[in-house]
Amino acid sequence: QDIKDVTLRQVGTGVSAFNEIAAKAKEDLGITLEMTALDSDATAQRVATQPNSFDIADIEYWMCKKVWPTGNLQGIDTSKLKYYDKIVGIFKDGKLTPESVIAQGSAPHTVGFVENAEDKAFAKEETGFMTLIPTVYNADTLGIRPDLIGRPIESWAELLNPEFVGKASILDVSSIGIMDMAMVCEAMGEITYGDKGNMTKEEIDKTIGIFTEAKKAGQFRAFWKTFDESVNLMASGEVVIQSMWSPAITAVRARGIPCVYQPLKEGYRSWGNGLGLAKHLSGLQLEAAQEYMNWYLSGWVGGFLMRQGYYSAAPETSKLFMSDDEWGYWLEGKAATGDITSPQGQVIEHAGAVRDGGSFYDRMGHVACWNSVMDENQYMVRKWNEFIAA
Amino acid sequence: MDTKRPASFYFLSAFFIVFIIFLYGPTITIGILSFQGPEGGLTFPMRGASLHWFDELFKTQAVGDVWGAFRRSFALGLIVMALTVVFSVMAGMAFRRRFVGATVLFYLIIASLVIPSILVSLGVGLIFSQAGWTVHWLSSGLGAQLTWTLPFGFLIMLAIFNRFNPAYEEAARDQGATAWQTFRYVVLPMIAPSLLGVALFGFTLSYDEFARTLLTAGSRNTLPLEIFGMTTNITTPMLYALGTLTTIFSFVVIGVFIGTLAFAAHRRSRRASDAGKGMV
Amino acid sequence: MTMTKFLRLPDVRSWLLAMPVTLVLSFFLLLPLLMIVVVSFWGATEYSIYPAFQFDNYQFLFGSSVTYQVFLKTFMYTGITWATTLAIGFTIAYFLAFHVRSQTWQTAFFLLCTIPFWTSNIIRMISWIPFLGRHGLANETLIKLGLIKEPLEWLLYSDFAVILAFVHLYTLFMVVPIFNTMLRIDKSLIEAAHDAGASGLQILTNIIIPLTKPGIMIGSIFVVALVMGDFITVRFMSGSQAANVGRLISNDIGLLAYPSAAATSVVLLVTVILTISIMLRFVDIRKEL
Amino acid sequence: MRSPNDLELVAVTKRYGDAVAVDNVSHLFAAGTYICLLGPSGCGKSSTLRMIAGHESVTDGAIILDGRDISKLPPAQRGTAMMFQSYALFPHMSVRDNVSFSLKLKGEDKASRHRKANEMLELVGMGHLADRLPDQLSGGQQQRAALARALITKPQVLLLDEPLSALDPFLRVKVREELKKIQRELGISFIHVTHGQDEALALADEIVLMNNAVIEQSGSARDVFNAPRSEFVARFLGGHNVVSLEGKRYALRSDRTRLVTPGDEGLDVSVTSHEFLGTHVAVNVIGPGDVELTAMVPEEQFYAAPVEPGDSVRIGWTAQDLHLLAG
Amino acid sequence: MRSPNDLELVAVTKRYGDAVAVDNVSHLFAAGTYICLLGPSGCGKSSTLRMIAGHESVTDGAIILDGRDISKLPPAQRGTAMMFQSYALFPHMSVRDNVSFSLKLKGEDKASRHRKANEMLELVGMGHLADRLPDQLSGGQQQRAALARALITKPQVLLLDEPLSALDPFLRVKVREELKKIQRELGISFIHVTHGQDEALALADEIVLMNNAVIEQSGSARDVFNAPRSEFVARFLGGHNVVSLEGKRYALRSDRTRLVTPGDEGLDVSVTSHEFLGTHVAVNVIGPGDVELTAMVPEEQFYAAPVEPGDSVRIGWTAQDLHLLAG
Ligand SMILES: Nc1ncnc2c1ncn2[C@@H]1O[C@H](COP(=O)(O)OP(=O)(O)OP(=O)(O)O)[C@@H](O)[C@H]1O
Ligand SMILES: Nc1ncnc2c1ncn2[C@@H]1O[C@H](COP(=O)(O)OP(=O)(O)OP(=O)(O)O)[C@@H](O)[C@H]1O
Ligand SMILES: [Mg+2]
Ligand SMILES: [Mg+2]
Repeated sequence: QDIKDVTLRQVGTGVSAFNEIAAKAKEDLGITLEMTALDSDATAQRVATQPNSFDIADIEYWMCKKVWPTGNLQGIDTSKLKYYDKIVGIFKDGKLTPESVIAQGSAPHTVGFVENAEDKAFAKEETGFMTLIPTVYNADTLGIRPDLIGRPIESWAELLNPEFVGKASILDVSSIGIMDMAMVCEAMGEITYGDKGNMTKEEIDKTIGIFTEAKKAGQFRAFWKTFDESVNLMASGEVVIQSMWSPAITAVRARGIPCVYQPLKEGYRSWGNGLGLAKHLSGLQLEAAQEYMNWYLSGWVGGFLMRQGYYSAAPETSKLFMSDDEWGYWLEGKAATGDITSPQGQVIEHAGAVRDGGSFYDRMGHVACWNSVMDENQYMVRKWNEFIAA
Repeated sequence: MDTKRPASFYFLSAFFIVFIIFLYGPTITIGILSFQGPEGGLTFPMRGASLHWFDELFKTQAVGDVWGAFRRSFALGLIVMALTVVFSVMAGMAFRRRFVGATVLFYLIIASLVIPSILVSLGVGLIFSQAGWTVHWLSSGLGAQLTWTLPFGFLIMLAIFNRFNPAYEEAARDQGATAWQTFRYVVLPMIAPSLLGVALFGFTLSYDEFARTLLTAGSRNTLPLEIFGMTTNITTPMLYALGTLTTIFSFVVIGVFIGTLAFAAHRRSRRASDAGKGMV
Repeated sequence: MTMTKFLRLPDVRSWLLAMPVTLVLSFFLLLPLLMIVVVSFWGATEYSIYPAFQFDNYQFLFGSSVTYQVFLKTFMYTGITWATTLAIGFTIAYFLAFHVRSQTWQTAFFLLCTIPFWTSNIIRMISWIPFLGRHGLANETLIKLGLIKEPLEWLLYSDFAVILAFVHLYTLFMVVPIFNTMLRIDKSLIEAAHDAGASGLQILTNIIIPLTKPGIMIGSIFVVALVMGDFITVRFMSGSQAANVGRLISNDIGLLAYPSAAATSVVLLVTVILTISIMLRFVDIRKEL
Repeated sequence: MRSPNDLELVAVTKRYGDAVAVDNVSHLFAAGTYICLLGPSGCGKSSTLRMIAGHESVTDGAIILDGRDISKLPPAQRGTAMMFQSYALFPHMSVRDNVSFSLKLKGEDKASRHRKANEMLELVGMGHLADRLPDQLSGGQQQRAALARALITKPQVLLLDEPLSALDPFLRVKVREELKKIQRELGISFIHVTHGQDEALALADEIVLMNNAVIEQSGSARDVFNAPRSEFVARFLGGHNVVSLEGKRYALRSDRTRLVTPGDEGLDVSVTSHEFLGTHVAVNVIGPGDVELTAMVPEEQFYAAPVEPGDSVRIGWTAQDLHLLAG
Repeated sequence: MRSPNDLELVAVTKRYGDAVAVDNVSHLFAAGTYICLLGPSGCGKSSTLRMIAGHESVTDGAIILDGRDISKLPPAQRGTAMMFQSYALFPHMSVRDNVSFSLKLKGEDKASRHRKANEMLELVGMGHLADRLPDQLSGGQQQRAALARALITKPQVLLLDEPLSALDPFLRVKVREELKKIQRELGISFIHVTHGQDEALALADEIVLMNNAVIEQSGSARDVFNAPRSEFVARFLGGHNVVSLEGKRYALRSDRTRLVTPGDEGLDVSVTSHEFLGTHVAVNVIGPGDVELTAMVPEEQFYAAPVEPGDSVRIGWTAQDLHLLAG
């Protein structure tokens, strides 16, 4: 028996469920990966309710808070991780650099560790057992159409600016959307939050109240739930300002339509993904899964994902798999010296282009909050539903 | 009456034409947009014309597994089709006479038709998760879809048997046929053309079913779920290329269906080429 | 009574024949619905649901004004879609049944109507977007024709768009049963009415409409059931901005709030079953097949 | 003796595509007569009737009633009314509403139209069933309701397409008497399509016998029966033998065909079968040249000297009973 | 003269729920006879036939054929075969396949069963049409194919449910002759359900007249016609008047009812209508006590001294023609 015969079923969001990764894993490790891509909610649901339908869960850290207590995942022994050292601090103690302030919300390190493989409660600091091994993450902000807006945008508050009535959008995924809302409300000076990542009922009511009013006033053209929708809304000019994801910006630009991932003075809303091991994995399968995780952090995948506009959890290892120009453009915020291509080889930027928001440290250093699951999550979700239905 | 057409005829014809355009608008839009140039997007204008997106469709996808989903949907469609035909025929036969509980069962079947799909999906999903079973397109998915195709098949069979003269069966029995032989040699061949209709219905209802499969398909997507998933990840006219291909595929299915009927009819008429040559 | 004798009893035979359908429906329809009812009283945590007997879900449901808005909206969609599909469906069926004279053409036109039905619903729905959008075909055309100056915003992501999509998806469900009933109207009845001096319009109102009622009812049942249970059309075409009951449920499901989804489902189920049973009183489906 | 109320077909032709269903037919239907249009299936009877009613367009020719060409008028303005083979009662209306439908269309108020409908229903003996729906009536009752509905428009000509075919033989005989009675009482023309020759003979003041899209012969029932013009007419009406004598063909009524004793004038034939018909026995025989003949023998006479299949007998006739056929 | 091949109904009853369709009927159908089951609609003819055939269960009683009670046997084992009203030819099989179907079920090989089917088809004169599908045949041809299919099972009793009703009147007379011929050739029993009394009279060796779920009268056609037992029988068979004389009711054949000159014995009546029937004219009259009578007057006699509706006439009869009715 050999790990080459093992098949692993990976379920995850579209963010990183790329068949190229599976193909490369087959090539490098011999492991067969079956990837299923779902939207965030469906992924969380699958992991929480169908423990036997997957071997590896590729989920976001905020989901971790929801699904870990189900006991469907097992803690990962960090001693088995070859590249543990290379993982950036964000995923260990929450600090990108020693002087970083820890952002609000479900920051990865707060749900990143457990005392032992079986424990259902999160540990406060590094323990040697990770819940997820971090893979990709990014700092999100608002996407805008500079050509249609024609003036600089600097604040999250612009999302509710009446100037954009009928031309704004927000995403309809409550855990993420509520953070965007909070950024906006805070920027507008309407609400000062104790902790955006863990709002009180009153704060939730107030936040959603402000947005409900805006909705009724016709501020929003639509809400989007899927990547594709956000791209189309932007590309077709239905919307000029909205919450957006990085590769979506790339997709809009690839069509020759100007689109900016606008850095804002209040900072970014961030998210992170990681791979979790299904509880039922053991023996050869477990070995294969660990092998896969090590491979994941070893650089090739990192490079691949960085070209998508994400960041690798172990950026150093990826450097070997990227050209200097790519490294400079994507990570260091330098102007490109040649054409920048997507992982599929499509040219997406030409020489001279600079990444929106600058370098890795500029961007990840300005994270204002993380996507979150709050204590009042159920209440928030109901309110969110009301907001959508209102 | 082949007198002059009344004015209303022209009005209604115009209405019909507008309706057809309305009906076909999206299909045609999809058709055109699927030939977008490689640079083109999901919306007008066209940026060149090419087969690029069809080509893409046949390459390995960045995300997901369209062809796997297609194969699953196709297989599931065939299974649903077969079960729908068999079960509907059986139920149709049962309903040819009154039996205790027939009315209750009848309304249960009607209920199956009108109860919102999402409820079935939710309910089946709940049962499976509470029982600790794994949802799979071949188990829960199949069952959930049958709750949708069976009522259709059943109602069609009722309609067929409403018009089926029992004298044929009596004649067969008179000739010494057992119940099974009666069914096999007399009833089945006579209802066969209609069964093709039931089969076609069963297949397409399953092939295109979204809501009932949503929570019951398990870890592998069927085609509609995959298409839905693609809207999450694929921002290219490939989606339309897929749409165009599914439409074409549907045409092929109907074509085969109509062809089979025509062939059967042709074969029947050929058996007596001297037809009409003089009758008493 | 021996086993073989028992098996020969007519009722037993019928039940054996009806058994597969009964089993499938019991297991995949009745049991799930029962489960929904049960679960609607359960409690939920973030990630799981636990058995309980509490009315929280219903309390929240009936306690929120949004619930009523959403049900109202659902009825509005249902009502408008029903009226529109009925008007269009009846007209089309009438044209096919009474104005197209050759049977070949009748069949051909009818098939023509059914063909778009074969493209995936989701794709058909999405394809309205390039057509209706702010810079879509419709607006561009209207602007080019000089009919409007500013693009019409309400074409897409609006109730209009939702209803348009419904009409597009479901008119066929009206056309088929009405057409089917109309085909079975004895042509000599029309001639008899002519003979009595009835004009085309009088024939329509006095003869055809009353005789088409069963078909209209069956079509209406289809459309009402489909629209009331929909969740995906509303989501796509309203740009997620509007909600009907189905969406409420699917949102809850998406967020793993099963008991809450179940409670809403129970209310929807009751609503649909009540509505349909009222409609069934007006038509004997078995007779009309 | 032409009256203005006569109905006249002038060179009427009906073509369906290439097929000619009615070929250049001209005929005068005298007012106030009971006319039977008789003929084999597909000969054009229904087409003719439907052209008169206005439910089928006239390809060529004119239809004159009351001195005007009605062939382009809508059915209700022609002065004709039609009774349909399957009655075509509106299933969703009560008998009374069915009958008063045309009055309703004319805008008559409810009280008056119901009164008139009731009167008409009394005439056909259906007064007590006015509130029923058509499917709660027996065939004969439906027939009468349909008759009332047709008559209430006060037509000059009532057109009936096989009005008795849905009834059982027992009822058929009863109802045909009533039809005839009502026609006589109203004094209007009835044009009645049938392919039953007994029905036509019993009812018709005038029989119009069609074949192959043309009128083969017309005249009073008695004239046609006693003097069939062609072999077709003789055979179609029944009750006739066709015999060839010296190269000529004659019609010979089978009740005038007798079994005679050898030696008398006649033909030597052999019995093939006999059928008891109540008052008579039909003796079927086969003669020289395989010609099949039937002799109607009064029942008591037959049983006095019965013959059996295979017996050789001689049949005879009186010369004046031979009727020379054309063609 | 009972033979083992006789078919006997012993106190046979058929109930549908509460409704009694056949009520305690006993009857012996002699082997090798042509029997017509005659009666008005709903009297239980079809139910009786279908019980014999085995397509309807017997609620009570026994059916004896060949000395055994066949009432519980499946249709094919009874020694009966049935010909259905609409023929029920399998539309997807050629005529030959239809006819050889029962042989196929018995496992006979193709060559032999086709040979036998061809023979049977020859017998009914359909040899040349064996390859056709049923819907490519005319009504009469279908009828014969169905006959062949029924006969190939070599039944002792052939059951026919209104076999002629789908044919037009012209064909009906032709085909009934053939039926009779075939029955005579085969020497088996035919039980033929009809509600046409002329059909029954013409065909039957024995008429069994049913009414209200029981047998009202049975006997040879001639016996029944000449000696109807009840008013119902007399009226149903037609050709009879029912007259009351001195508190007793008599049947009187209408061809024995004559128009007589005043003074002769008889009744004074008034003419209501007359119908030309070819050889005779039916003169309908109404007499004292609103009794309706019909006199069949030979045609030439009638027209020699025609009477019109409204005329007063006198009808008479010979005393021996009066037939006393029961009840
Ligand atoms: N709508 C039609 N289209 C084409 N041909 C027709 C149509 N109606 C009748 N015909 C043809 O015209 C001829 C005369 O038909 P018609 O109905 O007048 O006959 P008919 O004498 O009434 O026969 P039947 O006794 O069977 O009713 C037939 O050959 C028939 O096939
Ligand atoms: N399957 C059935 N269920 C209930 N009642 C029936 C059924 N079949 C026949 N009957 C009833 O039984 C009685 C006799 O019916 P049957 O068919 O034997 O009459 P019939 O003499 O053949 O009449 P017809 O001449 O109209 O065919 C009728 O009153 C009929 O309504
Ligand atoms: Mg006709
Ligand atoms: Mg019967």
